[in-house]
Amino acid sequence: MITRRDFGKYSAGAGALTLAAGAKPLYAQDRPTLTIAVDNLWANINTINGISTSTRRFFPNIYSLLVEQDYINDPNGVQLKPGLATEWSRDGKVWTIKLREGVKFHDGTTMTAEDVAFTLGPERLWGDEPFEPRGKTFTEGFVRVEAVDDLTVEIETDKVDPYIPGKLTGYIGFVVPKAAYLEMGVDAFGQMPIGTGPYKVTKFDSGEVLEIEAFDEYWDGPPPAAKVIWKIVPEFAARMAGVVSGEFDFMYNIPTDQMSQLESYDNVTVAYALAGNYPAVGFNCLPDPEDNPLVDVRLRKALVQSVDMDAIVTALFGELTYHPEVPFNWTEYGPFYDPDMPNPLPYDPEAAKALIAETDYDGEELDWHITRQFYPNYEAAAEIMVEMWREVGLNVKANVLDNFQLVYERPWHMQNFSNSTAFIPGDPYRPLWLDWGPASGRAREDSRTRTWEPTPEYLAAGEKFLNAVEFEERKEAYLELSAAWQEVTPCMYLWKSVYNWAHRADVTWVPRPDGEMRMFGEYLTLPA
Amino acid sequence: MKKRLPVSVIIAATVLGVIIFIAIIGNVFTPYGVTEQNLLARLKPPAFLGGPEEYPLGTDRIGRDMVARLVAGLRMSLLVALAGTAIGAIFGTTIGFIAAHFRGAVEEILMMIVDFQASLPFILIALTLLAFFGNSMTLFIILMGLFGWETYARLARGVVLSAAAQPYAKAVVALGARPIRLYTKHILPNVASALIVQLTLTFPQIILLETSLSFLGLGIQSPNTSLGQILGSGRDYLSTAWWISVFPGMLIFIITLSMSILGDTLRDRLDPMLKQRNT
Amino acid sequence: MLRFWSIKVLRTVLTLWFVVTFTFVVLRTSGDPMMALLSPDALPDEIEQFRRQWGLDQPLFVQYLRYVGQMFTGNFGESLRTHQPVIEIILDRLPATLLLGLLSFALAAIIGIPAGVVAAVRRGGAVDRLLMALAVFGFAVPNFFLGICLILLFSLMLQVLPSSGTGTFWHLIMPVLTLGTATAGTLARFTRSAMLEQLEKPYMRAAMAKGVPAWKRIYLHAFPNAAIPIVTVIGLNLGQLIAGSIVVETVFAWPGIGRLLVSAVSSRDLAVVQGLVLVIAFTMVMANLIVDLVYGLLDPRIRGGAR
Amino acid sequence: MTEPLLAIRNLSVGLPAGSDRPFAVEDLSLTLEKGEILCVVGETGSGKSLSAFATMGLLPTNLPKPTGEVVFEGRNLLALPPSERRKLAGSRLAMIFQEPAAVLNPVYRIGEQVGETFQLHTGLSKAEIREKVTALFREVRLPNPEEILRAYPHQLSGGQCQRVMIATALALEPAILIADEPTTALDVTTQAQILRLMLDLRENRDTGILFITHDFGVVAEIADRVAVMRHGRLVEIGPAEQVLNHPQADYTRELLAAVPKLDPHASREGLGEPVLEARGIRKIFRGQGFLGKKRVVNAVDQVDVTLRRGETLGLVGESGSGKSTLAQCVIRLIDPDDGAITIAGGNFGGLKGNALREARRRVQIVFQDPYTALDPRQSVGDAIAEGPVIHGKKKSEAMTTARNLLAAVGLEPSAADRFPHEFSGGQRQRICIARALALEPQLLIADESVSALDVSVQAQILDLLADMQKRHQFGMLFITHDLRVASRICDRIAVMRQGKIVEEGEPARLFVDPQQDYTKELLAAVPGRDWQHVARAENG
Repeated sequence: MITRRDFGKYSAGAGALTLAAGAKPLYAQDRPTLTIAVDNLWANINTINGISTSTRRFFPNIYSLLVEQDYINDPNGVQLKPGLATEWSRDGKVWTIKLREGVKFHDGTTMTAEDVAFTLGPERLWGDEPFEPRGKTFTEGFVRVEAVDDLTVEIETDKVDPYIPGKLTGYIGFVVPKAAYLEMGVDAFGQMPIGTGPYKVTKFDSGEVLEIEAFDEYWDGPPPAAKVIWKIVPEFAARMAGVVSGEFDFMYNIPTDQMSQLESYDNVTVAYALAGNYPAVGFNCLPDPEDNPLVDVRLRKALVQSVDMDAIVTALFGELTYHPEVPFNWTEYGPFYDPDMPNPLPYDPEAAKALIAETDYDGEELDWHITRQFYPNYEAAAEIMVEMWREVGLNVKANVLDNFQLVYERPWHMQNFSNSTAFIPGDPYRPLWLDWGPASGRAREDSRTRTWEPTPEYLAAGEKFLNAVEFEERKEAYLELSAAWQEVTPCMYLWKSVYNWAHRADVTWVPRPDGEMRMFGEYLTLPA
Repeated sequence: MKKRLPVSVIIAATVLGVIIFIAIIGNVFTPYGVTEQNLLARLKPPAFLGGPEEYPLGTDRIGRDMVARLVAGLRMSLLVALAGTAIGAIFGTTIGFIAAHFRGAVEEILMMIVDFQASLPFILIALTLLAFFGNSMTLFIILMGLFGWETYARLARGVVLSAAAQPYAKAVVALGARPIRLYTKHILPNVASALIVQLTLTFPQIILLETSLSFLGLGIQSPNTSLGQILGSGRDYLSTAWWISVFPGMLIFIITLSMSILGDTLRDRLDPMLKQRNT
Repeated sequence: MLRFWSIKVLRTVLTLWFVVTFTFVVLRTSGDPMMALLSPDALPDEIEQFRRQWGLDQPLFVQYLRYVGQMFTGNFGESLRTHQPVIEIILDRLPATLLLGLLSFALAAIIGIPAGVVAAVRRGGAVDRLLMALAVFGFAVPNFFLGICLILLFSLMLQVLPSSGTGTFWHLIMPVLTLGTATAGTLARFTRSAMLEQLEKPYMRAAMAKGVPAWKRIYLHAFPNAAIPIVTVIGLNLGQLIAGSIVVETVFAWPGIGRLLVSAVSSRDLAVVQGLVLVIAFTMVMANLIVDLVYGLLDPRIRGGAR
Repeated sequence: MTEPLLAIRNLSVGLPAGSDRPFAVEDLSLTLEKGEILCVVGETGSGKSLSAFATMGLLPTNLPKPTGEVVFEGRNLLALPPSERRKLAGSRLAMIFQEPAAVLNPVYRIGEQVGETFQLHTGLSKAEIREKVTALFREVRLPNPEEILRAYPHQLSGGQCQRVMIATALALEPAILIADEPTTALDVTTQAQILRLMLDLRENRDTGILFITHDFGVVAEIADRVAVMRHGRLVEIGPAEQVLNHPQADYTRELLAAVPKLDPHASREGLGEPVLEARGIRKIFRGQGFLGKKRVVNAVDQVDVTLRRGETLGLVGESGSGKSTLAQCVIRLIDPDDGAITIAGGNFGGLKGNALREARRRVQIVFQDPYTALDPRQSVGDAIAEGPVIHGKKKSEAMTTARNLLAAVGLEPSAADRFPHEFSGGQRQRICIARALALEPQLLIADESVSALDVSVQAQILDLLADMQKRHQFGMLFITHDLRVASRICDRIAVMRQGKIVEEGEPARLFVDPQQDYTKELLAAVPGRDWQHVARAENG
């Protein structure tokens, strides 16, 4: 375990360094440029409009979060620690957030409570016509965000919400400067954003490259690299060759089968992390198309029971990851996790055949929409699963499509997606309620991604869950909610995602389950 | 004036024959289905490199028999190329005949459409349409059929114009034949050789086009497979499991080489212009 | 002559108009571009807001007129994804592709044309067979396969060339080699057949009767005549180069329009796709005009005015 | 003079395996003296051209090396290394060819091409070369030498091209000039000029000329000695007078007998009603000239033609005179811009579509080149039967007709099942005639129908046509550039020039007493016209 003291060189004594920011650090000239080979970037770098796995990798280098998950000291990241917010406290439905003093934005202005209130406020996230409309999902229940003084912000919710600090570790916790944002407009800001992170954006071309340069007035001290270049190299062979030959310092997305090959090079270290994310096969439970055989829950359960997921995961990932037997019973939820929970739908082809026999299903083709090369190994797993289904008499056709638009274009019976567990650290709120609840894209009537209609049992359990403030109460509601969901089985979770990286063997770097590649602080040590 | 066929042509024709034969009945020899997987035998090298005996050419990333894959891929590639070539040739040739017959405005308009098609690299059209309309076998075959039609149209128009100027064509007109008789009974058989030579060029080009599209993820889709798809799917494994892409690559090369040898010989033998000159 | 060129230019313009209209209609009828740009769970009013912002709520015809109208002012619209002007995005990438394309073409010509000439002169011999087998190999090996093999060999194993990207002379070697190989093969084959045709012409016999040495007969007499049809295939090969660049740029992370096209297509950035299609068509048409011009310069029979 | 200038001894040129005979040239021996014109005559495939190529070292590379000796200036050329041989080529031995336009390199200016010989074999400066070339052009009587220097081959006429070639050949005053059918592709008046040039050369420069031709008229015009070849062997060689007038070999006699005589006769009696009446036929070709200038060519300009049953009207003229265009207008392969055509009493000029197709049976055509006039992929029987089938006859009946016609034109009826490439040129022309006659037309157009044939075959075809005409009584429009041929078969002859008929009349009158200068010119240009002792009035 690396302790904070080892990193004193760069990150300790933040305050002192901030005060000395006027004087250029002595080693500014010696700091290296790091090049990271990535498989893609995203169209914009707005904190909410730009939400994606690929942006999360570099966001913390540009923006800082109000509240941090401490992965250095807690591998599950449940433990929170101050970020731009130094203290937080709740009084009923109102949370009071105290902000760090003297934090500078890249444009030289100082962060104030106004900026934070704007960041979290209705104008940007949850009003009538917000700049980044997707923010609504993450700010459910917000009724008021207000700067009460220069360094204090109040958040009021419609019911008691003990999880606000946890929510601030997510995308909404990245703080943007109000004035610059309004002046540039959301689109321009998304191309050349301004944050309080250790690096400032100097070049962004979404199809090509992102270049960020050291921002020495960073509130936690100057970062270790003079410049970090995130360069798109679509072919794995080129990324691999580049890392081995030393052209690139980092790369990510290694086909699992190739990890051992990369590891065999002395100058390369392979790192991986089990991500807070589960790829899944979504089942369309609605009569749309009208003759959708999957409206029958027995068929959905048969789909689950006829797949030997453990064998697939072992074949494709080896020991890297595993298949979670019971939905939502996931290790990252600490006290909610029960290792002995029985699996109601174990691999059992005979049982699956019996279930199918009970239904009207007569070999109709089930169309499975899959996004091309989005989730590592998904297509390979799909090819295997299609065969396993064929063996029990289920006729599934895997349809690999270019992007999510095509995936969501109906008709289809099954589709791919993944659920992230990260929102409230250590709490199953996001996957169980945010992603499936009545306001989610999977349930909302006007949503393109609608696949199911929450049952009364689910809704009732959900109500209970949301109102639970104490852990026991919440856990009980969680079990009810999960059971109600499993009654319907609107999807099948495949495995816990693996993020992997390769980097120069002479740097020490700590990967995070959220995929963030922090090129600063306790996460990165460059050779002297 | 019958010359003996050069050895190279005999070899090329034999190789092609064997390849077609394998594509048609090859699956009889493989104990495994195309999609049959053995998760315990993933990425096994070919038997002659020490892999398991039951997989003579090894297995792919999800433990499917390479022999079975290659046979199926070969069949699909040949079918797609055949369908594409046939559609393109028939369509293009018809357009060329129409342009050559009517001349004037009809010819101008048709040739402008030909110019339009020729002004866009075909892969650009294919890429865009497949991405925007979604990939289906029907669209794919139609697209492959659209590939190269403009070459046939130009070629057909040219050869028809020159054939129609030949005295034998004039003689047939003078006999009182309808244009349709002239074109189908006299000109078509005489320009066919030029078109056949073009066929031998288009055929491998379509296989290669499909391969490029497979690389971009827009080729033949699973559970179907093609040489290009196998080749593309193996590219991440080139340094560890080269056999996945090298075998289909070799097949593509052999097909292309054989076709071009045959095409060259056909050109020398059949080109009516050359033939007239030599007599 | 004037008439000849004005007809050519008119045809060019009509072809381009056809390209514009065709791509516009096809792309706009293929689905709603907004769906791809917004996240799958975007709210309906969010979608509506985007549509209005981009004028996609207007009738197709109005959109078309506006698009064509803007085009005349050099405005090809804005990228739906990044909101930059399309023309800027494309012009930013074009030089990289042109550099790659021209160098590849030069390489292809330097290798392919002499190889074709030698093969023609040694017709039927072992040299001819070998060269032609190599030529077929050149275009039968898929670009991406060759590219990846080169990366594995030169970047991973030998570590003498940069694996991807751009910047130095060394970065150019592998992409140019990959892209040039196929064209070299095509050119070699075509040059061979063009040369064979010329070698049998009566004037070659006359040159021999004059006592012209063999190499002079080939390079001074046959080749200039064979060059005329070779120039015409150059125009067609340009398309092959652009097509190849789509793949090669992806393999080598080359920041050109080929890669831009792939990303714009997969993200359904309509405006960029339209702009690119038009720019590529324009390049092709212009190249063919230039080829016609060169053709005229090379062939006195055309230069004389009688077409 | 002990040594001849050139001595060919026992020359044999093999053919590749699988050819119809082992040798193209077999055991050929002949000599050429200084200042002598030796004509080598022979029909297609006699090996005359290959002998010349062997002498020049120009044999195609796919042929085996020739054996025997070709001794020139004491050295055996066949044994010389290629570099030595190349030094002689173009300087001591020069050659001119049959297709002058194709022999010039299309991408270089004339001056560059002629100058190349000097560059290769001398150390002259550019200016000196230019000087020399201009002088040469004057010698071969090219107009405006300066302009021609800068011109490209396509801008010159065939005759001019041949003069350029001759100038090139003469550049370094070679001892020997080999001329391979140099006038065959040229008009008769141009031919006469080139032949004149050859004679001058022999006079002025003492050049030894090996002149290859198939035309006895040409031989009679210029030869000092004549060598007759057949199937690669020398049949007869001797002084011109002897070979032409007292041939020793049977083959030579046969050949000479086949040469048509310039023998004007009166038109035949008993001709039937008019079968063709064409009035005011006009055809204009519009071309696109330089910088948008329009080029208008009056190909056929207000021509009237009438023809009666059983009559043959000869249409003579040089290339470009419009005679073929006129014929194609008459048969409606080209639509005339103006004019009325009546065939066998029925309107033909104004018909369209089905009516035209139906009426086509009344008029048929036989083309010049029998190799391209038949569909190579159609059996001979089908080709002949096609016309009747189109016009509604049953296939089996049409095939019977075809077999009968084949017999009538002198071929085996079984030939019906074979394909054109299995026949010789003369046989193919017979098939073409049979095809044309299958529809029993009232009018037959023979468009240079015998021009591409060897002289012996030519005679047979002419006889066949005459014979058929006697049997079927069709009117025949006979187009030719060869006055000898025309005189043999025609009842009337019309002379065309620049789209107009300049003079028309019975041969007896036209040849004896031509009214127009152009007709006189044409007649004067016929090579060797005196040789056959034609009785005709001197016309000053």
